[in-house]
Amino acid sequence: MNLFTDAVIAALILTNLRLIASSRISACIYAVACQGVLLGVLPLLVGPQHLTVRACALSAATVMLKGFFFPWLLLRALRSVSVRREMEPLVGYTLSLIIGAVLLATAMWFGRQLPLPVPARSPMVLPLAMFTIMVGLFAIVSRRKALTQVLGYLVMENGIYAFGLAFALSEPSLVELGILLDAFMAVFVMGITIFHISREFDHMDTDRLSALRD
Amino acid sequence: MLIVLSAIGLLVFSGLISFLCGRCSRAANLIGAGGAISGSLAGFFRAVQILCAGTAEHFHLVWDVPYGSLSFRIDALAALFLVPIFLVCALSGLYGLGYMKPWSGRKNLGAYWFFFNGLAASMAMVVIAANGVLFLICWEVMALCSFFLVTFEHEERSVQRAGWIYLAATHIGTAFIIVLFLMFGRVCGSLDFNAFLAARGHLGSAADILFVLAVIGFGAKAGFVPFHIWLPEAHPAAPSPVSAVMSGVMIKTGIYGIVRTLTFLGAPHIWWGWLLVAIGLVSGIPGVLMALAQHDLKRLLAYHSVENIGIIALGLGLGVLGIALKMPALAVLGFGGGLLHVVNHALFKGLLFMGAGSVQHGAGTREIDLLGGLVKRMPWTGATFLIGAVAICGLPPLNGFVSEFLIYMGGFHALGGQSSIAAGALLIIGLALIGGLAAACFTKAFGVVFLGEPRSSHGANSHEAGWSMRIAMSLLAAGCVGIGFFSPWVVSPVAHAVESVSGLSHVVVQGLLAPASSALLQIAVISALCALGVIVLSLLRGRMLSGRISSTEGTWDCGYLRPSEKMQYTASSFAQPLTAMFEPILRIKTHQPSFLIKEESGCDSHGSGPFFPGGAAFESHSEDFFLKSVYGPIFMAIQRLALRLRFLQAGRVQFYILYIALTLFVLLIWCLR
Amino acid sequence: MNYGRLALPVLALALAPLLPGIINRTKAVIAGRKGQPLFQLYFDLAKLLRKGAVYSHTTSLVFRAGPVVGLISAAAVLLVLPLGGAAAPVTFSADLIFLAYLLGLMRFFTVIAALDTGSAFEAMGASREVQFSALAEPVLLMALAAIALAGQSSGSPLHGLPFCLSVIYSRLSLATWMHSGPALLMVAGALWVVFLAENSRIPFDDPNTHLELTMIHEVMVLDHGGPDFAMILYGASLKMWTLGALLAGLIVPVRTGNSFLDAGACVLGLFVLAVLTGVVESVMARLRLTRVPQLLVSAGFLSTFALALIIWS
Amino acid sequence: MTMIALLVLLPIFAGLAALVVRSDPFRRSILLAAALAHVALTGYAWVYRPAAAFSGWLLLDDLGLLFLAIVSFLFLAAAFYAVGYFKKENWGERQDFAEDFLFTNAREATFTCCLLLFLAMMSLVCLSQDFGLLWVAVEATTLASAPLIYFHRHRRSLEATWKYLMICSVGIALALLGNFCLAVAATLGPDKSVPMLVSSLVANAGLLHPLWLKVAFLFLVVGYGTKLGLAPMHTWLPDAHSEAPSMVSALLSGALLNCAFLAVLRILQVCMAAGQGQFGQKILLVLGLLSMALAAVFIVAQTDFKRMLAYSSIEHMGILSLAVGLGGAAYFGALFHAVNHSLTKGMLFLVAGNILSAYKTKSAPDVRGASKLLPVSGVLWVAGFLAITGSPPFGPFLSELIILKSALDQGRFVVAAAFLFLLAVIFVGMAAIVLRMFQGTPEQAGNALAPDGSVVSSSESAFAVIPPLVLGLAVLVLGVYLPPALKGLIAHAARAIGG
Repeated sequence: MNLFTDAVIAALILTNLRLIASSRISACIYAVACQGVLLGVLPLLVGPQHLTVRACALSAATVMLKGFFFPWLLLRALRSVSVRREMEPLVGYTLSLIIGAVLLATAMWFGRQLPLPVPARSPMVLPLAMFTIMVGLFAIVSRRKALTQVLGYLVMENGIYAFGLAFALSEPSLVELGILLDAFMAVFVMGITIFHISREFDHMDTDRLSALRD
Repeated sequence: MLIVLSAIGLLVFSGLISFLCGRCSRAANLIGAGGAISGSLAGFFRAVQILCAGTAEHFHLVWDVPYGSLSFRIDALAALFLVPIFLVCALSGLYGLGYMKPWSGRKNLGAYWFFFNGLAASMAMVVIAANGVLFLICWEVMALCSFFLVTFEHEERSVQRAGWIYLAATHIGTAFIIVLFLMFGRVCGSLDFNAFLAARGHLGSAADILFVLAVIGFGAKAGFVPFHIWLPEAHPAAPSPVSAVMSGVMIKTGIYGIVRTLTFLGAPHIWWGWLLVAIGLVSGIPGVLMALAQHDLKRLLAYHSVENIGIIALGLGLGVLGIALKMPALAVLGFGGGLLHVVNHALFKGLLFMGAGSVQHGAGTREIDLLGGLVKRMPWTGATFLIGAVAICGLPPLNGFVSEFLIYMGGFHALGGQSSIAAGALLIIGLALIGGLAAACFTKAFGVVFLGEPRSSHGANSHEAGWSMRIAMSLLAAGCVGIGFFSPWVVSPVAHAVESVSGLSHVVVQGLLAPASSALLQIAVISALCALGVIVLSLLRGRMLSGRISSTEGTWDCGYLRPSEKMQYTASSFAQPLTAMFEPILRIKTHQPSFLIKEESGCDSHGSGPFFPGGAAFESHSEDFFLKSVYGPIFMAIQRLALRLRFLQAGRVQFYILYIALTLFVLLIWCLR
Repeated sequence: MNYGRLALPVLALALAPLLPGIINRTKAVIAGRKGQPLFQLYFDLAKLLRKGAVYSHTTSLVFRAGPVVGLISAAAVLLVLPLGGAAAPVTFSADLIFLAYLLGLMRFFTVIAALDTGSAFEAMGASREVQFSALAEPVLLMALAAIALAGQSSGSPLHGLPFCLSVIYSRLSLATWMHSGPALLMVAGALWVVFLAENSRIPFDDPNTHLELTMIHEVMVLDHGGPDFAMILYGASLKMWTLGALLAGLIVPVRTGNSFLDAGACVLGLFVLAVLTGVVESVMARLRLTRVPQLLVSAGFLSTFALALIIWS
Repeated sequence: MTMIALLVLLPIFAGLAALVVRSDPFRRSILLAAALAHVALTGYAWVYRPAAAFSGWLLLDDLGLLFLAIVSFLFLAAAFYAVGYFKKENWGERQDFAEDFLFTNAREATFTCCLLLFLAMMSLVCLSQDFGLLWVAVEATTLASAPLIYFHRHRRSLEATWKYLMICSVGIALALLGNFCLAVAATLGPDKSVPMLVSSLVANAGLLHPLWLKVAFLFLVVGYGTKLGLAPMHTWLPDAHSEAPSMVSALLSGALLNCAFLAVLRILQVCMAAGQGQFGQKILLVLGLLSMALAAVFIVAQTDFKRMLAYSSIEHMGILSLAVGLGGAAYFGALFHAVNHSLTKGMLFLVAGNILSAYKTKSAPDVRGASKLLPVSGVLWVAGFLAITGSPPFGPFLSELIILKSALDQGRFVVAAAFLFLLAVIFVGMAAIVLRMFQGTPEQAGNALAPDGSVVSSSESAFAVIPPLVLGLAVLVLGVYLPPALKGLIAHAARAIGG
């Protein structure tokens, strides 16, 4: 069990690194899709000892949404615009990796500073979640393309989701569904907006969207 | 109390009605002015009654506002301020009836009267309010009403600028007053003045802070240097009846605030008195100097308000010193002189601003150097302005002398005490200097505007003001003369107010004022004799000269040939010896383009040849030191800083999210450290 | 009011025009001339009163009011003016302010009457007049305050009518001089400056020149003629009497207790003062205009310093 | 049960109806009717407080009622204004006045639907007692309002919408993380935990894990603070407010920000009960002052008057946060100020809309003589400026007075001095902008001048004038009279936070 969990966690970390190290947007989308699938599986691994219908349903929904639907949506958006690569990110790829390492260390520190009120199933889940969130934020901050930023947002959501799973919180499923729905809506609306942006501006470099300023 | 409250109600109500009449200018003008006059007069007579009786009246209602209550209190001190407020407002209303007529149709006179009556009502409310929140609301309503009146002619850039400076100054001043009351509330537990009074004497070291707050906050309204910068901007910009009210009575609410605060603070410290004396000197002397350097009539008068506020502050400072040093005579004379000067200044400054308004109304300009000879075309305005000018210079037998005389007496008393000698000496030198300079300034103002020959077509085409304006000015002039000649009877009502400020008993105050009263009585008698003497001598001269007067010639002028009106001395040249002496304070800027030689035109307007000089121009103006060198740089620095920080909102969403992330990081690290 | 004391103003009204005569005679003697008669001003006044008047069409009532108000103010001052130890007819506390401000009233009307003519010359004189008097007024008040305190410090406490001129001068005695001589000397110097400046004497002004650019007082009254000019001349001599009496009362500390003797001594002192003025005018030149304020301010320092000396001695 | 559900469902159904209705007048009357009905329901709920619904997830407590009343009232004004706006709006293709491109508007039906959904979601925020549901509702307000900002389909509004979405989504994601942390803090044992309801968390506050609670508070404050417009998370606010149609700006500023503030208050309630109030208040105090300072920086010499109003909203959110940070009597002041700010800012944005439509520019230096061209709106504009900067006799003066008083009473002189200084800077800066717009003579060539050279004031429709006028009068009344019912409600709500 532990082996599996650790393997999944390591894979998740790798997908994060892949996200910030790759210039091809499609590769990034696939990395996020991969991450979504792994996250969907994670609750079944670290969750309660016995499988319940609810856990399975949630897991399936997550895999469907995060692993397939969102990537599909984004790929479609990617196809509609002529951009394939994140050419000149605000932070270069090598530097991004170094920062990623720093973020990982910070996430570890946070994990150590925050003692868990209940014995955790895996000590790595909390740092993983933190790291994923930070990577997501970093992607949003350091990339130019709107699509990459949406990816960053998705990764951030993933991190939060992972955090939620880490403790198998006794959240009523209604809320979980609500959260999923919201994430879905957010991505959906963002996708629509990206569509409008690419149509209106002939690009989707969000750093060039700076007409509104002081 | 109810009479005063209903008078205020009448003011507000008539203002509203006038506002609703709005575009129907005639009705708005009549209703507004009628309300202003009748409401103010009703209040005036009641206030005089209360002042003479020396009683106090209370009124209390619950009010659903946090910390607020509808508490009112009229004591002698409040009544002393109510008297000039209502009087000047009534007469300015009367004056405005004629003055505002030319605007009917072009501007919304309903709005004018709404704010004018609102200003009158709020000033009265400020003086009688006995609750901090109520006071603050009335105070700010007063400021806003006067702001809208100042910007009545807001089409002009200069008026806009003046309005902004005024609004900013008064608002920042109010901030200090808010803190003042809240600090009182912190100590006393309630914002009712009764609670403040109950806590008097138990304030401890807070009293010092409270006093400084009051001096800054109320001083900004009163026009203490260095908080005076709004006065010379706002008064010229406002319509003249408004300037009369603002300069005559509104700035006095600042004085009221300081005096009222003093009554809450209990036994004063010596340095408070010193501070007030110092403020009086730095307001009085630079005020009159700056006035001397002006050639805009209303700006000149505005700086004189600064000067007179300085004189009042000198009086109050002596009074505070007197209490602190246990010299009751000093206290009584200082407070008495200061408070009486409040009334006197209201009368003559109101009169002078109305005179300036008539000049502007009749001649179309306030620029002193363009005027001249108006006394022949505007005899009423000229005569009343002369009375105002003599009064403001503090010359006997008019009212300005009476209050200055009391303050001088206080100054001499201060010379008698060991620790107040310096104050006395400073005060006497200061007052004497102020008096001399004021005389210089008003001989200039009156002489250049009203005497001689017109210096431009403005002066030549002027006409006398309408009946309502003349009546208003005449009544104020009569007030100036009346207080001057009947001064002994004026002192005893003022004594009631002095009692409530100084905390001394009626008998003591009357006893201490007795020498002053008897002196004033003798002065009044001599003055009456002098007046008689002037009349007799004039008649006598008339007899002697009968049939031997030649008045067809021009001015002899030492035989100078063909003098023209352009060769007359101007206001600037008249004041030049004095302004040159005080150049470092006044910072006079001159613009003197070289003589223009019109070669290409061949022939200039006078028909002379091409080698003669054409037109020449010379212009000078005095910059306000504090506006240019203190406040201006501060405001510019804040603006520069703001512009430099604009990069924070540069439009890139990446940075925006970085801000969020960094905030989160910093907070997390701070929390988990 | 003590009617017997009315003799003082009457004396002043009668003798004041003599002072310019004495000054002129002194100057003549020093210059080796015979000079005018002592009573020349009386003759002038009489002649002027019989003349008609020319009023420029520029002028208004103000121009006519100027001399009248000036003369009446100068005469009213006499009511509070003591002569040495002899008390004035009217006494009240702080009447020295009244005195100074009545002189101010006189000046105010003289100045606006000058401005009423529309003449640049007269306005120039008026401008200088207000400048110098604004500086002289504090000097006068401080000097009088110093005298008052000197009298107080030599024994008699501040009671009765404080800062009443008659009281101040009656308390001033030889003893006071003994006690605070140097300070009083400085005060006398300051008052002397005021006396010369306010009466437009050399070194501040030259009453004899008709070079307009150098004149102060004379130029202001250029356009007055006939009875008006008489009133002005008479008023000016009353003013000289007044300021002179203030100075003479200080430098002639004869206090016998008999009012007549005291007054007589003071009048003598006044005449001596006039002679001294004549001497000064004979040996000094007029100051440059720009130096005048400096001298006045120095006098102010002198009187303030004297006051400080008296207080802390 | 039905009452509470109705408060949310009514606008939803009305919105769906508006989406399908074809006739414009009918749709507009639906909008108005829904707004009126919502106000009526709120009023009814005020008097007859409904019971909890859905096992306590929805409950109208004092705090919620106060904010619901604000939302409802402001929405009515905005709806009324919107009807006039729709009537006047040119629905075809038209030219942008700042840049010269062509654009169209979004469909009116979509817009109306989103408007009503926005109301529903804001009501839900006010009603929800569960932190999860609260989060869902706040996120839903973002989604419902994004199309509202993108009403004018041009690039500037698109940019604003993108920034709004991106920044608020990130913020809200962090708030979700905060919710999880809160859940961790509420976990008592392997299978035992405190429910995420406000009431139960407050009741069992002593059992919560302190460190995790702190972390939860941090995340929630940063997250909801993004929505609230606290500096430095405020960055979306000026863009969105300046590009949205004016009634949307009014709702964003007057209602949405308050909803976010309510969310912050909820978590603070828990923190206070758990004895972590000091910690939270310190953060709020600093963020509040920072917001005020930042607003001051951008208000001084601001050239766009709608952005100026947006920065003013940031300032007032700073004041609210500062007040909550001070605590004590300032809770009352904060809640009162929230009411005042909503009314005033709503009024100001509506008036700004009138000015915008008359002058066709958002650049403040280009607007002159509003007093002549728009007599009513001009006066309201200045009145609103005076109100928002805390001048008597308007409501914000009283609330700011209360806040300042409690700062002084607590002896926090530095805070009080900074507060006053920033208020003064903002006042002076705003005065320079607003007065210049009000005064003078209109210079625009597009505006007709009468033959004699005087300015013809353009007719102002009742729809455009009455809503801000009513809001302005309400602010004025609050400045001189605090109705006991409102006072009681605010006092109870303040006590609920911990005051």
